[in-house]
Amino acid sequence: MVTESAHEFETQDLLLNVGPQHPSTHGVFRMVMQVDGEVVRDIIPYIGYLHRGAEKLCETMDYRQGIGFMDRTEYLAAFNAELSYVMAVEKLAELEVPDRAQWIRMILVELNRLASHLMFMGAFGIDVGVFGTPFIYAWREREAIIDLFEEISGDRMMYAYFRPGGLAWDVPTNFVARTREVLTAVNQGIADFDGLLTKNEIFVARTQGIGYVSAADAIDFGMSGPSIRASGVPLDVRREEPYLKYDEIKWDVITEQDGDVYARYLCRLGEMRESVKIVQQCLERLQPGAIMPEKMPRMLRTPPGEVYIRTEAPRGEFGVYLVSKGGNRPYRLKVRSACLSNLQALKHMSVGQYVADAIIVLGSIDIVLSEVDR
Amino acid sequence: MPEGLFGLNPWLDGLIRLLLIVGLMTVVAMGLIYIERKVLGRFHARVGPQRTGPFGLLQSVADALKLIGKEDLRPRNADPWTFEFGPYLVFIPIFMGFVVQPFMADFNVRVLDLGILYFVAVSSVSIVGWVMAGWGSDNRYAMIGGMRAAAQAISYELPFVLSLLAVSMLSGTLNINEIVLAQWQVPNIVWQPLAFVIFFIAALAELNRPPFDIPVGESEVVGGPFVEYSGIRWSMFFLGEYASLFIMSILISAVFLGGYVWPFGQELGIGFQLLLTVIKASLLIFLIIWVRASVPRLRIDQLMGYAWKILVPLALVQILVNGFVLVYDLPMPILTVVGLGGIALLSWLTERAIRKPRAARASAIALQSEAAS
Amino acid sequence: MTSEESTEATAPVASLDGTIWAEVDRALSGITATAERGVLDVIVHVPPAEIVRALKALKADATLNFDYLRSLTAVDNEDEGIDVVYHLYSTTAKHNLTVKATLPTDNLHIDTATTVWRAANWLERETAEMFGVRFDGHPDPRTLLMPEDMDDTFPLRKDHPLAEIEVLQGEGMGYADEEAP
Amino acid sequence: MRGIAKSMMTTLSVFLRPPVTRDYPNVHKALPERDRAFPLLLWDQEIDEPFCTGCHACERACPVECMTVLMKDNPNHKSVGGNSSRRKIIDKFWIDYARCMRCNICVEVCNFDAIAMNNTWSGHETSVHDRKDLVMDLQQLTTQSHSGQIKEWVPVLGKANEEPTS
Repeated sequence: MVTESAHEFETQDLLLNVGPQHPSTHGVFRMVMQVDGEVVRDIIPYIGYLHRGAEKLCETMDYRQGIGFMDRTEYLAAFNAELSYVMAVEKLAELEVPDRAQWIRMILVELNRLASHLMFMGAFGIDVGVFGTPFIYAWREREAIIDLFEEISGDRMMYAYFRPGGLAWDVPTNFVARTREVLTAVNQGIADFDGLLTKNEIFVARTQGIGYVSAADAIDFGMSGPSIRASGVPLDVRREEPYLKYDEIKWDVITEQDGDVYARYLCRLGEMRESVKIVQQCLERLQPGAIMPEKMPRMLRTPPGEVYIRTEAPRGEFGVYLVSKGGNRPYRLKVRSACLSNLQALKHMSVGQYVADAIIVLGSIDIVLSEVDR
Repeated sequence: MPEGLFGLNPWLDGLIRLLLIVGLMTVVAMGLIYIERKVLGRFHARVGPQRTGPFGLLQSVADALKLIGKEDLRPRNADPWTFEFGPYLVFIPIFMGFVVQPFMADFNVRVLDLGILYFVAVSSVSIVGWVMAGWGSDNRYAMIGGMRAAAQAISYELPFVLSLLAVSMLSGTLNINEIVLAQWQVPNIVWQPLAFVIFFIAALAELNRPPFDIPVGESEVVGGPFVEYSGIRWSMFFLGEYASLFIMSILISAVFLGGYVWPFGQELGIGFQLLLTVIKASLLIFLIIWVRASVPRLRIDQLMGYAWKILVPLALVQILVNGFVLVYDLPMPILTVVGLGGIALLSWLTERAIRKPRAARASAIALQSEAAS
Repeated sequence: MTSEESTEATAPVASLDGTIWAEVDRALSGITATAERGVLDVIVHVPPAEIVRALKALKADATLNFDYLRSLTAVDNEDEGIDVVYHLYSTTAKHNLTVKATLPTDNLHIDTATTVWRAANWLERETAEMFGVRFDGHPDPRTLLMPEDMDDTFPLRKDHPLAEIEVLQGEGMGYADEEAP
Repeated sequence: MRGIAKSMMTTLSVFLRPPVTRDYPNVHKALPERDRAFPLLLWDQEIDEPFCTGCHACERACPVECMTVLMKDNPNHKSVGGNSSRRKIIDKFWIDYARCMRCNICVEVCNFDAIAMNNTWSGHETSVHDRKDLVMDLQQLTTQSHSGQIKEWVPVLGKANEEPTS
């Protein structure tokens, strides 16, 4: 700390470049930290290393071709990203999605949320410094979920399975039984994480009280997802503007009051349990039926108009702003990335903390760089 | 040391033993690397190395060959002397610590009357090598890592030495062999459980093992002082780390677990004594790997605070209690009871430190508002 | 409302009854705002010169309380100018609003919204580099996703071409920068 | 310390469970039939020619433009004394696997069910030293189906299962 005696004993701050290739930046994020000893005085984030112009590319493609690009926008929760996109197209084209497709979408989206949160748990555990253990625990259960996705859609990450109007093809006939198996495995995984981290004194000491962001600040920064709910703001699009069938089943919005890194961890852990509950209820409600509307045009065209669709992706609000001027392709497609907004608050959260804390604050907002940079 | 091995000149004899031990140590360290990877693999629900040789047994050999074959790089701006000599200064003191390790009766390199003092003095030299490596690399991560290593080593030297002192009070000697022999009935861990726990924690810190691996913390300073090293110099750090792991577990088993005498007495043959030592050391190594697989890394302030605010006072209390018991000839079980009570206190203090969610620190808030304005 | 904006509203004008337009209209008294009904939210058109005043009024109004900036972006309408689009949300009253300001192509200046929400900071930087919209008074007007020196071309404008796809197959197979084998 | 003890018990319980990893290059996971690797052309075993008529539907629908298709008159057509009913047939076909994003659209738009995604491990283990080696020509694309190595899965688009889901 620089105090009044700074002039007598002059110290110089060190600029520490973290990333774009650093084990804890979760991809190609770069930040320049100005450190005074071990204390961070300033952070300058640099993003854009993974900018691929997905928005521009989607403007040149018809609605079906764009789905694949949405997968790549949010590769850890590709179903959630697809969902926003296809819902935006459906809204503009005024398509009614059959019930069965909606339930299946909901199951897949929640399973993907589980997979994504598991990934968070693993990567965050490594950031905090457990050698490899949480990562491999996360991978174990995520593998089960991804195997299920592979059996359904054929691909492990880039599903391209949701289509405007419903689903590309139906789920396999053993879908319900397989999903139950996966849920059992995931419950074990959640229990393992709970045992490994939640009560561990060192983990608690490392995560409590750092990276604090107040509810007012979180709203002002436009944070969303678990990052804002950990600050005590019950902002969850699933509850506030229910889409799919979220208003028909029982589930809770998990909030924590402390607004620190530990609260964000607990929030995600709680959400994983909620997701398991949601999937179980969806499985009970799943009925045979159509998965696409009766009359689907061969080439989907939308009337002119614009819509901003928001859904709750694992990292927060994933918004798709779709402007159509008629025709079979978007005129403008804007992806509202939750990570981008959450990442803006990084400087606010980490200044004044130790270097090691800045790393786990970055870990706690769970960025996916492909979503930040698009 | 009355008579040298094979009746040779004591110096020659010492040299032979030292060479034997250096050779042994290298093999042991390589074996430990394999074991750690294998055991850690099981903690991670995977299998560990398996593709080199049967069960991956040759993994360390493959690693060593790869490291020897690598180019020995030196950054252009690095200070040549500090950079090149850093690894030696890490490596040599660790091997020197080996001189007093008691594997079995009469078979260590030298039995020194001030064995513990020698060990503590020599092993703490290696920190100079860490700082040299950190400073000489001309890398900011390395420098932060080196500074962290120095701060950590200096802090944890205290509880480390104090808890050793508590044991030597009980045995009345600083000679490690005599400490071992004094435990032929009851190992020291029974009388000094608190000292054992403190020593174990401090040893983890001395070894830079998790949760005290902040100098190398991969997720923050990406290897700390080692970040610019490659090839053979890097492998020296690595070898040194595992050699010291082995030495430290031998020391703990000798000082606290009765070394080669307990529970079968010292009449056992040399082979059995060695086996006993190795088993005890292996259990300790397993424990250390187990801890590594389970705990996150501490932060620098927490790490320092833990040493100075919790471990050092408790170690001093242990010494005080030992003094009382020895001076007034009180019954020994008092020590056990006090020690267990001390462990409970240690546990309670550790939990108390985190019981309530702490608000963000005032300094952090001040900086936040400064940055916002 | 300028004449440019009225031509743009091609969607059938639905009734604004039952929406929050009445409240918004009251909050925006003194600002010439017009509304249309979007697919989900009400879309309010505000002249660019008054945008910050309007956004501040929307945020400060007790019943509306638009305290959350969901998204800030722009749409290039080619000759009709560039729309800067703000998607607002109220975390207390739970309602949405889309605010649009149309900038003429020859004057792409608008005041920054960072004084209203800090969330606008990066979003404006992105919009600025992608569309060439200048946000006057922005505290940190660097590029966000693009390279630092790329300030003369704006990738998301409609006149910005896509990169050529390199041909790796067919008779003239080879990379773009290589000669065919 | 109790929390750390709990953590250690958790890791110990994992230590005692069997490992979950596979010895990958030796043991391959069984792939589901829907697995999507890279597109392949299918072979009409009855007439002994590819199903593909070179109609360019997949080429036009491909979002990443990874395909190049050239058609020719079928030398085996009935009108010239052959036994095939295909008037036109594929002449040359390239798919750049390095560019393909495995979106399945080519399979969906194909009117002849002539293209399918590779659902065997051969489609996943495609590493080569040069990017150019990932451009597959007609011969490479049809070999697998010709020799009967794949059992392709062509999705039934937008139709519900006939069997109930359990």
